[in-house]
Amino acid sequence: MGQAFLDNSLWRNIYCVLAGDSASCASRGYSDGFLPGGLEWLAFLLAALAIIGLVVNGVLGGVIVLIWGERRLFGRFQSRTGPNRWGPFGTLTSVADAVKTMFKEDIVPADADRILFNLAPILIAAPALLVFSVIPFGVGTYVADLNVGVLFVMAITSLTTLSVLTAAWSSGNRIAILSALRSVALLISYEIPMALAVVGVIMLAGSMSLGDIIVAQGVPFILVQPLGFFVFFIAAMAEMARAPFDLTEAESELAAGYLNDYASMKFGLFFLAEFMAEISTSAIITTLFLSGWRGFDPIPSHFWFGAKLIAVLFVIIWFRMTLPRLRVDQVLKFAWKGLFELTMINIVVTAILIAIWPEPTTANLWAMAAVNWPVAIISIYLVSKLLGTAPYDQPLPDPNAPSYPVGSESIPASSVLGAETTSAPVQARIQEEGGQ
Amino acid sequence: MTTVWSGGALAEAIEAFAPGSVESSAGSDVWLKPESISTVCEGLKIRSEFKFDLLSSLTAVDYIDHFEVVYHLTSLPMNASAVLKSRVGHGRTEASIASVVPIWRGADYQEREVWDLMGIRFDGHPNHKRIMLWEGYPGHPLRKDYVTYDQSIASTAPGAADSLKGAE
Amino acid sequence: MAIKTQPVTVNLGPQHPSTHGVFRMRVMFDGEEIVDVEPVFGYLHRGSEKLAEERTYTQIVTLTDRMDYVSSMLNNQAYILAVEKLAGIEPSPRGVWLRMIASELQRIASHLVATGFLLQDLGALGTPLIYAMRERENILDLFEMLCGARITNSYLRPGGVFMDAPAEFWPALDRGLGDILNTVDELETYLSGNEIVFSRTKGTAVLPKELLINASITGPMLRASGVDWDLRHRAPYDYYDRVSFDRILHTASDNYARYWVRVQETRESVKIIRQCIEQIEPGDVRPSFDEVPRLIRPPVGDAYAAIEGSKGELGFYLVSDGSIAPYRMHVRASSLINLTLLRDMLIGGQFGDLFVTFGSVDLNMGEVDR
Amino acid sequence: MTGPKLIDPYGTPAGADPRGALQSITLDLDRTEGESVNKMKSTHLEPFPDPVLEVPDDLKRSVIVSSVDYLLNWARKSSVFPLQSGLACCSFEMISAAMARFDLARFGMEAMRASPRQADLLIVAGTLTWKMAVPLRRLYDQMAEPRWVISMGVCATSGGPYYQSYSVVPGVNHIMPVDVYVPGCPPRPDALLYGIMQLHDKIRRYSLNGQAAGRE
Repeated sequence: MGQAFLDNSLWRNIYCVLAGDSASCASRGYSDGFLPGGLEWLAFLLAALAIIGLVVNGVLGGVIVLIWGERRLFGRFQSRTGPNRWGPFGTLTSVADAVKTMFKEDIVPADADRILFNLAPILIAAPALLVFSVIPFGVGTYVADLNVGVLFVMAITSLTTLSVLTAAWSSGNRIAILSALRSVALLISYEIPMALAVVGVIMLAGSMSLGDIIVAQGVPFILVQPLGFFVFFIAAMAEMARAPFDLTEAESELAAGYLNDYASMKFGLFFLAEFMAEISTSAIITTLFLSGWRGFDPIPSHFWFGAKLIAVLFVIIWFRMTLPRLRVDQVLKFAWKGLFELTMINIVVTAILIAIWPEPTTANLWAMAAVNWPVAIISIYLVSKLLGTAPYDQPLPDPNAPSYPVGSESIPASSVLGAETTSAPVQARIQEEGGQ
Repeated sequence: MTTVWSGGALAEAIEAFAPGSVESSAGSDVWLKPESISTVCEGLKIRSEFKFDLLSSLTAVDYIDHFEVVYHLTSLPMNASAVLKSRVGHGRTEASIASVVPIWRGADYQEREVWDLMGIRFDGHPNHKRIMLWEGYPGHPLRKDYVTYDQSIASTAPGAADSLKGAE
Repeated sequence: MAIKTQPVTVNLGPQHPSTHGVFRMRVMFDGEEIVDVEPVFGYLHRGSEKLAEERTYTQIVTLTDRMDYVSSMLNNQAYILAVEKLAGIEPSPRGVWLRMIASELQRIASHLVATGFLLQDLGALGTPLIYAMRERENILDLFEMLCGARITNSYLRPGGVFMDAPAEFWPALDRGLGDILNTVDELETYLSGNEIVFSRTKGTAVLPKELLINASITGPMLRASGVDWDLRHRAPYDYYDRVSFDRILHTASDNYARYWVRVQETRESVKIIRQCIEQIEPGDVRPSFDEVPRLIRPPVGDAYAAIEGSKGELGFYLVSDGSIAPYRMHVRASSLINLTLLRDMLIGGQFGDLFVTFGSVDLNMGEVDR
Repeated sequence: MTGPKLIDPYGTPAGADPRGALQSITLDLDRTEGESVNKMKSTHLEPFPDPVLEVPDDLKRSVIVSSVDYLLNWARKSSVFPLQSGLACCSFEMISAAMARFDLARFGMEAMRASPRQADLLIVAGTLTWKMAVPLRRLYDQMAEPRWVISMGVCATSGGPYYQSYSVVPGVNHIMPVDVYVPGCPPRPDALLYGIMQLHDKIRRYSLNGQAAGRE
């Protein structure tokens, strides 16, 4: 039992320490396990639970650190300090948030659909966690290596919108529903360019498994597939509903959007899910385009993965801090008229290149990069020209020759009031004021 | 520099196109008869010798025995300004004057404000309701006979509100 | 098959992140399109005009501070000009120069706030707002040197200002003007050419200039449509006829034009302040109490004085009955009147543009409701 | 499954051209609002008593309760999310306090929530009018417990310069109990920060044995 998972070092370490299955573990240098023989099934179960616990808690801890880091970074971007009072460098601020949120009063509005209202936070947190099950965090460190990993990620991330819609509908709040409708519109539009952007990667790697994709990246695919990366990054930002696509939570328009009626830990779960989505999206971008855990040797692979993940997170936060929000119609126009065309160009060019080099070696990948970059730059330039806003065609008016005739005429001199009598006597005197 | 129309000259010019509409004039002010305010304002806006295209300010003053509605007009093409006044409401409850919103849309909120705080009705206003205070507020606070704070609390107490409704 | 939809009405405000205070709107949507808007005012109506009837002319200065609380100095100036016109007070020159400096600084602060909040409404998560407010803090420091208060200044008095600027004010002002220009350059570099800012604001909420004039809208909104109407130039009050500055005009009359006019006007204000510093001379900052007593009793009459406020024509109408308190005070609030065309601007537009348009009007609830 | 009821109180007839229809059908709503304002004005004549903390006797404190107290109170004071709501002049000093120079974020308070459900602290920043008192009370009721209220500026505390005005509430404590009063017109951002420190101090002294934290 368990041989199938032995490539997974995360699983192997726990399972073999527990069971010491002689058949599969001893050959890899493990001594006898804690459990007596015959209880391999228990070891299998315990190992599985341990892995789940490890990943879930690791992700939750990562969210706490990310929230703190994001707030500190916000501070730096906005020329202030950010949280620095509770704990060293303010590290405990997010912990305090979590504890406080758990002990707040839980409010269910009278108008709400109670079942759905309580279900929605679970519906959003579960898929956000599920995504992490296929992500390889290092050499052989993953929960499961699905052979359709990319499809799985696409499918799971789309579930978020369903729960947003559930949350909004069940709150009985009109503003929330507006926000949820925007969320659906965003999902439908950006799912397509997002999926098409990955097609190039899949063609190059010849597999949908995230592990195989990393192995195939002799050259990071960001260099081979610049157009794919560009589209995927933007589409992923839109899927996460992060600025400049934060239409669902547009604070200056919809207050808190679909979260309007959520309090306490239910709100906390949405908050967690949002940041988990940020981490998982960065992880996927790292895996698909930045060659995942690959790096130079003395430094372990997990470190490479973490460093690339943090770099992507930084860029996402940077975007969020810098850019204003797009309007709904512009967002949709951008998806259908801009990104969709770009992915098509990308797929065609990549297909031609694959036809030339069916089994790309590293040298071939460099050659593909040399072709793809000019294509990417030219096509992005053309699309930006096509979709960009035209500057004003009229010149600015000359103050000395304005279009509206201000002060062009004057009243007859005899009608002008002398300066000394600007204050006219009030006709009626007031009776009561005599005493003052 | 903005030139100010002298009241006398303006009164003469108004009389020329709308006879019998001016009550009196002094300094920079012209007092119009309330019933002729629409005709005169329309003329002042359209006629080429005035071109008062901007209504700077519209307000009202309570002189105990009557209200006075004050219009400050500005003409952008001529860079000139003028002051129109009109005495209305010799009976305090039924003070009303024609609205100038059809002529200058800028009067919209200002007329609502005057109605709300001073209690002068503007006939023909498209959305004639209170703007600053809430519906059901007893009285119009900028009137000189308005009761002060503490009494107003007492007057909105249950029971007292009914007796005030008639006065409103 | 045509899809039949029913419009949904949503209440926005009075507590909403971007209503700039306690403004409320009932908005009717059809999808994302705005079908109808009804503004509801009065959530900050404090009755200043009634309270002014019980205060002396000098005490009212404090009430004017709190009307448009991002441009207190300009409110003071408009009120003081009305009092001076009513009572026939001749201000002392140094006081006039000082209040010109103060009010132009206030105009910069107000425009910075307007720009920052407009970008906040556009969805930039606070960064441009914080950069703009950081510069505003420096201006508030200058105000603290002048009068000891940050936003409710009460600096001006009939006849001038209440105290002279301290010696360290002038070098600080000089430094501050340079900083302001840097900040404005920074804002322009990052924002004016930004594709998202441009594409969201260009061509939205366009108003023809005839309509603007008919609706009594003045200030940057009017100048963004190309009408050259600036009271500092057309009806110079104080010593504005002794300084020269460019009038900033734009033809588009959309949200971008309004934003652009405000940003450019800050530069002109800096230019005006520089000229004021050159021309100011030593002397009294206000007439002695023999000439202008603490309790002013203006002759019976009325006066209307208007200045070019940061949001438009800001006028005070005072009626005196000869006593120490005005018989009636009325404020021509540009914020309120600039909202007249709110429906015209919003109806037919997108929901996402609602608050951008609202922010481009640049209103202040303290002045709208008074 | 039936969804929540989304009744349109404005009663727009389906299919009718709604353009420009809004202001003609809202007078009844205005009247309803006016009634509620009048009711509030006539019923909220006396201020709420200020919530005074009774620090429990040391003998009553068990070791477990006091360490849970410590953790809970520390978490509550370290993550006070203010509601993003400003009324008048003071709101600008509140915004200034959140900006670069004074930086409320140092105390983990930059997460200004737009929705009252997620906020812990209501900073009543500015003059409260009777018309606004109804929505403000509703905001307070919508906030999840424990919740705190800071009355910022003299207008919110007592009416301030507008004390005698016909439309101003003479102190926000007529509408809701207030935890900390910050004087000033408007208070400087440093004064607001000091008020927030006082609130932190207050939150630290609650105990599970004693009065529940942040209740009315």
